[in-house]
Amino acid sequence: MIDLSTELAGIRLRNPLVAASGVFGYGEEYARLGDIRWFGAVSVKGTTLKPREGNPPPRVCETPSGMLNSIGLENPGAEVAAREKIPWLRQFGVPIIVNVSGNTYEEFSELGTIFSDVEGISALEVNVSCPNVSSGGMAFGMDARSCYRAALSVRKTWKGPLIVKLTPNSPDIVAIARAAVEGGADILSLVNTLIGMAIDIKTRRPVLGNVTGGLSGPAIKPVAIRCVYQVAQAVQVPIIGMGGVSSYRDVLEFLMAGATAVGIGAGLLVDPLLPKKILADLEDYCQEEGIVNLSTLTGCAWKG
Amino acid sequence: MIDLSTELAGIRLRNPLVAASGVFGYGEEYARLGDIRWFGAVSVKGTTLKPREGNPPPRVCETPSGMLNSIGLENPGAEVAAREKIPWLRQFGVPIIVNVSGNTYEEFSELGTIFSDVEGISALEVNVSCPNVSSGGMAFGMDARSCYRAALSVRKTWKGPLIVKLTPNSPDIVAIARAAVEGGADILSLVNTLIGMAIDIKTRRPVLGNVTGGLSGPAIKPVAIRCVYQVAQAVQVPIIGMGGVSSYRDVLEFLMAGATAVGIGAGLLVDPLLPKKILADLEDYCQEEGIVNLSTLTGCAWKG
Amino acid sequence: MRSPHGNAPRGYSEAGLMENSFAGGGPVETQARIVSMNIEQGGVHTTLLYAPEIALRAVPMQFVQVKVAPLNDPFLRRPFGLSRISPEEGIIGITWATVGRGTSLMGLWREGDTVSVLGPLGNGLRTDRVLRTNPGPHGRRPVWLVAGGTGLAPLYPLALSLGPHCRDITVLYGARTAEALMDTSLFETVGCKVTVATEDGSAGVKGRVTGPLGHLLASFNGPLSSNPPLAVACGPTPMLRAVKAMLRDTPVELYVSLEERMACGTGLCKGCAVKAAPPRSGYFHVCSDGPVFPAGEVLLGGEGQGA
Amino acid sequence: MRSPHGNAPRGYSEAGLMENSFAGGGPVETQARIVSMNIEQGGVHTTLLYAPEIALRAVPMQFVQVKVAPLNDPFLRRPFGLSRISPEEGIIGITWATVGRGTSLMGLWREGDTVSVLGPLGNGLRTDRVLRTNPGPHGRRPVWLVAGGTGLAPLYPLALSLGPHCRDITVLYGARTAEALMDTSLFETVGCKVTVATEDGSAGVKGRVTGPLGHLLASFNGPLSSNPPLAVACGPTPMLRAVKAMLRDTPVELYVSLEERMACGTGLCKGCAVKAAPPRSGYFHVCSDGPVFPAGEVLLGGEGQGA
Ligand SMILES: Cc1cc2nc3c(=O)[nH]c(=O)nc-3n(C[C@H](O)[C@H](O)[C@H](O)COP(=O)(O)OP(=O)(O)OC[C@H]3O[C@@H](n4cnc5c(N)ncnc54)[C@H](O)[C@@H]3O)c2cc1C
Ligand SMILES: Cc1cc2nc3c(=O)[nH]c(=O)nc-3n(C[C@H](O)[C@H](O)[C@H](O)COP(=O)(O)OP(=O)(O)OC[C@H]3O[C@@H](n4cnc5c(N)ncnc54)[C@H](O)[C@@H]3O)c2cc1C
Ligand SMILES: Cc1cc2nc3c(=O)[nH]c(=O)nc-3n(C[C@H](O)[C@H](O)[C@H](O)COP(=O)(O)O)c2cc1C
Ligand SMILES: Cc1cc2nc3c(=O)[nH]c(=O)nc-3n(C[C@H](O)[C@H](O)[C@H](O)COP(=O)(O)O)c2cc1C
Ligand code: FES
Ligand code: FES
Repeated sequence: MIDLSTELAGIRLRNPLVAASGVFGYGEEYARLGDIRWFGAVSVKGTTLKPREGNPPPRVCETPSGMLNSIGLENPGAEVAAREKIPWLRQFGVPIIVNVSGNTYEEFSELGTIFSDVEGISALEVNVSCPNVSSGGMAFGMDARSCYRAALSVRKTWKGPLIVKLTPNSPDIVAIARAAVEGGADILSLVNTLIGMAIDIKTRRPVLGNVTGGLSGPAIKPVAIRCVYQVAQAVQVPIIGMGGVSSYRDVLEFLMAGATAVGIGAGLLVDPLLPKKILADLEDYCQEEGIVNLSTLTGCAWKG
Repeated sequence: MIDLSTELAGIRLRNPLVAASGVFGYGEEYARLGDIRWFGAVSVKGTTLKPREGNPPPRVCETPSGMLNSIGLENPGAEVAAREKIPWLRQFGVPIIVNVSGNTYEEFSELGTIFSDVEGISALEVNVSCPNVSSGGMAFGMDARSCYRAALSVRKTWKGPLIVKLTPNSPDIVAIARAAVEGGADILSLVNTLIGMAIDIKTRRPVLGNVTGGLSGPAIKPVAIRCVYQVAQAVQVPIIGMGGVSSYRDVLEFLMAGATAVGIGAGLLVDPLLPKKILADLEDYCQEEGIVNLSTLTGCAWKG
Repeated sequence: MRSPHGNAPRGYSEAGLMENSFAGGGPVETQARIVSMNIEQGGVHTTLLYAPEIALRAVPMQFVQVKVAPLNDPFLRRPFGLSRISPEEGIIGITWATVGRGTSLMGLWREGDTVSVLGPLGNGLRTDRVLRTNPGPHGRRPVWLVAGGTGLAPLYPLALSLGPHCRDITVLYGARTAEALMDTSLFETVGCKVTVATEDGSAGVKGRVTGPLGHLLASFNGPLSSNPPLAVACGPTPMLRAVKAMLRDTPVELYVSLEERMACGTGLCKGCAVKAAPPRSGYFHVCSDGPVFPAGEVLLGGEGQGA
Repeated sequence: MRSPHGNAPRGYSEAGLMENSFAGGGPVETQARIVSMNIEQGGVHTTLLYAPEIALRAVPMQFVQVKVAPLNDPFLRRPFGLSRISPEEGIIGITWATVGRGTSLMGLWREGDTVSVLGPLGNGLRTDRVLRTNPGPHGRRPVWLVAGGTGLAPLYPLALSLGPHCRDITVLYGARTAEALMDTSLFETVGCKVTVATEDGSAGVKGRVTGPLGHLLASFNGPLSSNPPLAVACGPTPMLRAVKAMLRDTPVELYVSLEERMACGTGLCKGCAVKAAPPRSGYFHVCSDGPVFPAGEVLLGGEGQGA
């Protein structure tokens, strides 16, 4: 019997696959496309204190082996999420991660307070790495001090497992990771998107309404693997690795680099059945390689 | 008659295509594959004061729409370059850019001195962005102060056109670009490679002998375009844009983002005839669009 | 055996995970076999695909998302409206123009190849709904199908399914030149009246499709208010905007089928935003709220700006 | 017309740029048509390609770089040794095993497709050079071809071109199991003696190829020194290392054909480094200095480490 399960700071996951924030909404759309139970855990859309409309279109654009998005955190706000969305999502029995984004440290604290009252949230994920909003967002994740303070702000009001999600745009992700852990992170998520843009040569204008956007997909996998490999050796907390997963091979690469769980972002947009296929392939792989617990692979690329 | 020519700080280029440093050696290999005159200018392999063996293999690895390299500046050293390589390359009448890399500010000055005595060098390109060497290299390009000093160090000894080549791994490429210009740069090259890595899931070890490497190719184009777009609006000097060019469309995208010339790196490794094909396609494009001077497109995505 | 790219479809049997891919009657992902590839009048391709699950579920004006090539470039699927829906044969069709990297690659497809298709997606326009909104006796209310460019293609399944019920279907179809005109004979076969307009006058009426639309509108002046036509427009945004403007102060009920850059096509990413018309604020999503919208509910690119 | 991906081959006519692609007799890039795709014994594919310019220029043991698919993923070309060189027919062949993403995609190739091929690349082993190094009368000096896995394939053009000159060619060929064995009959047709070894003993001699090599060496003990054989080894690095070790203190002159991860395959990038053996320092580059090296001049992965 092959065991794909894993554990993130006390949260049991039936398998290491996590729906990355922003490609899964609050699960409603996905429920029509596949089975939410295929995931070990799900991270909901980046949620802000107040509802947000998001950025003007176009919001997405394909790039070689990847995509740009400038959604701009379109979401119904913390209250609706807490009252309607999360209670609905609970029925699937899959650990729920609530991804939150604030403009100020105070907002982060407030978000912690709001979600503390909601049942069935396994962890809060602090998004200090969103490149698509003008204030807050990635700014917090670019230097160690503000990342520490953002983490701490949530830590003060939220007593459950705390995830901090890091940006690969920072010059020294290891330093930022350490600051996040000092600020109270029990788990780290990495990476969010790289900042990129595209120009439409027909219109001679930027493709995206918001000019720049976040680059994700297989194109960024080498950067993401490098970040996980470096951070995993520097901190003690478990890591949700992500960036470019489109097959079981990518999942293995993240695990070997040091991730405990692995997020699927843009890959889910291309193929909503991806988690199901990856799970089947991981089982076959473990069978062939004689691996009993998949989680034993974590960090094997550097653990020797 | 369509005019593809352009000018970089007084250097006349017959067309905007530049062979990027590191994919063209000193031209000897390329001469067997194609015609060096297809390029508007050529940038030779990163050259150091002393000869270098380079890093242990494997040194290259494919990634989705890109590649990692950890060549580690294998080169015959400044003396051989100055005495043998550059004099040979001069015969083609194509502007020669010498890409130089130093471990210390003093080395940068010394490189400037050595190449000042060599005829036929159109510009020196200061590589403050190589991710594949343990000392020097990218370290200089990660913060504004050291980039400024590196530029200044060459500026003191080299009187010709000075190019500073920037890294996309820095958190604020606009600040670094400004510092490079203050330090004396007449032209900026951007971008060098992003830091990435890959793990071989069969051996469960990093693929590259040097563990991490530089990511280039179409995968990074959105990051490169964003950097050019931001920097071009902030500085007055011309830009050689590069990162992921694999067709005439990419060249147009870089020009529209604000580049005056466009480097071809990894794309040349896949197709040594790429410059020839791109030139033909650019001519057709100009014909169809009624463009007389291709250089008029520079920056049109933001010039309005 | 694992699939070569780790993502071909396969059963998954572990207890607790579903045997079947889908909970309800939602979209399916399927490896569809290419039954035929035809280059048609107007330079477009029509590709017929054997995808019985999709053919069974689809309603007119829905679309599918096609993975053009197996690896990561092109990365995203490409959305195409359904130009054929044949549940009996298990076949769907897409009719597409070559515009960029993905569609160029589609030109290399061959009969017998399989491609991953996800669908049916979007709301579509259900015939029963169209008919329900018909206030008069069935078949009395006129239907106007207004198309530009490849926008004609997805209107065919709609015409086909309305055919038996509506005796009065008019197709107004515009293109740049005669060469760019797609074949309209299928529409004629199912009893539609077809009027064609070309910008250069090389075929049909000279000018844009709004020309014949104006005439139609004028000719309907009398009966219009008692039996207002239902119009469905599909084509480039500027055309939709013009059609909407023209029909704004008339009793004609207009639906528009929109295109927007998409990533998922399934509602997951919120990428395909289109501005909601006042008094609503915020955005609709073309792939999940649309692609068909009552014209009054959306702002069509630029519409209402500066207002 | 511009090519769909902006990079198909075409003429370029502006004055000052060359009419023709290449200055000398170097490698060419060509859109080669797939003449045939065969799955052969041992599970490998042999693909014959119509590429007359390459067929004309190639010498045995050279390789080509193949662009598996037109867009950017897979990005790099894939290197394959030439298993057929037929200048008369304008045909080259590659014989390849399915190991990863690129080769999986190659399985979708069909007869009539065209793929971009760059070559011939590398030094190869010119028959005249091999013969020149033969000190005795032509054809007297024995030739040993030692192969592991798909390493057998590129030795065939060498055997074919040596055939008329050397009467004594021995092929020693090792594989894991009988099923993994490629067909050796072509070698027999051109007069080679073939000995096969499988690790599990399911065909031929049980064990590795070094077993029969040892026997051959022993049997040659007498005449060896006066007429030392020339050996060419092609296969996995561990095999090459073992063969090299076995032949080190003998007069047998050994050439090894190396593989290393490559980007360009043309000498541009310095990616395919292999350590030079002392007293030399630094690296050779497999694609431009090799792929064939005198065994004594290179350190084979791990060899000489810690020494
Ligand atoms: C719901 C929907 C239904 C569609 N139905 C059809 C159809 O039936 N027949 C048909 O020929 N086309 C249809 N399209 C448009 C079709 O999806 C695009 O032409 C196709 O994706 C272009 O792919 P490419 O790779 O060739 O172009 P790319 O190389 O990706 O882009 C080339 C250019 O095409 C335009 N473009 C790219 N993606 C889109 C998009 N999603 N929507 C609009 N423009 C785009 C942009 O201007 C871009 O610069 C539909 C689009 C949508 C959203
Ligand atoms: C000069 C040369 C000649 C070759 N001749 C042949 C031949 O005649 N027949 C044949 O079947 N193969 C040959 N190879 C190996 C062949 O190039 C690889 O098997 C192929 O590139 C794998 O492509 P892929 O996309 O399927 O694998 P990938 O998905 O790219 O990689 C899968 C695995 O294959 C291995 N691999 C990848 N690239 C190389 C490489 N360049 N060299 C060695 N191992 C690699 C790695 O372990 C990697 O993890 C040759 C290689 C070289 C350098
Ligand atoms: C359309 C889209 C929306 C996203 N929205 C969010 C978000 O709201 N919050 C967040 O933390 N990350 C967001 N992300 C980032 C992803 O969660 C993930 O970190 C990133 O895309 C890298 O993974 P991938 O390459 O698998 O997509 C978004 C990504 C995409 C593609
Ligand atoms: C194999 C290789 C070697 C390189 N060596 C150098 C170098 O010596 N100096 C330098 O400034 N840049 C070097 N680069 C970076 C390129 O010049 C270029 O900036 C980068 O690859 C992005 O362009 P691309 O995506 O077109 O490859 C190298 C790139 C590659 C792929
Ligand atoms: S394209 Fe993703 S929500 Fe519509
Ligand atoms: S592969 Fe580039 S030099 Fe050999």
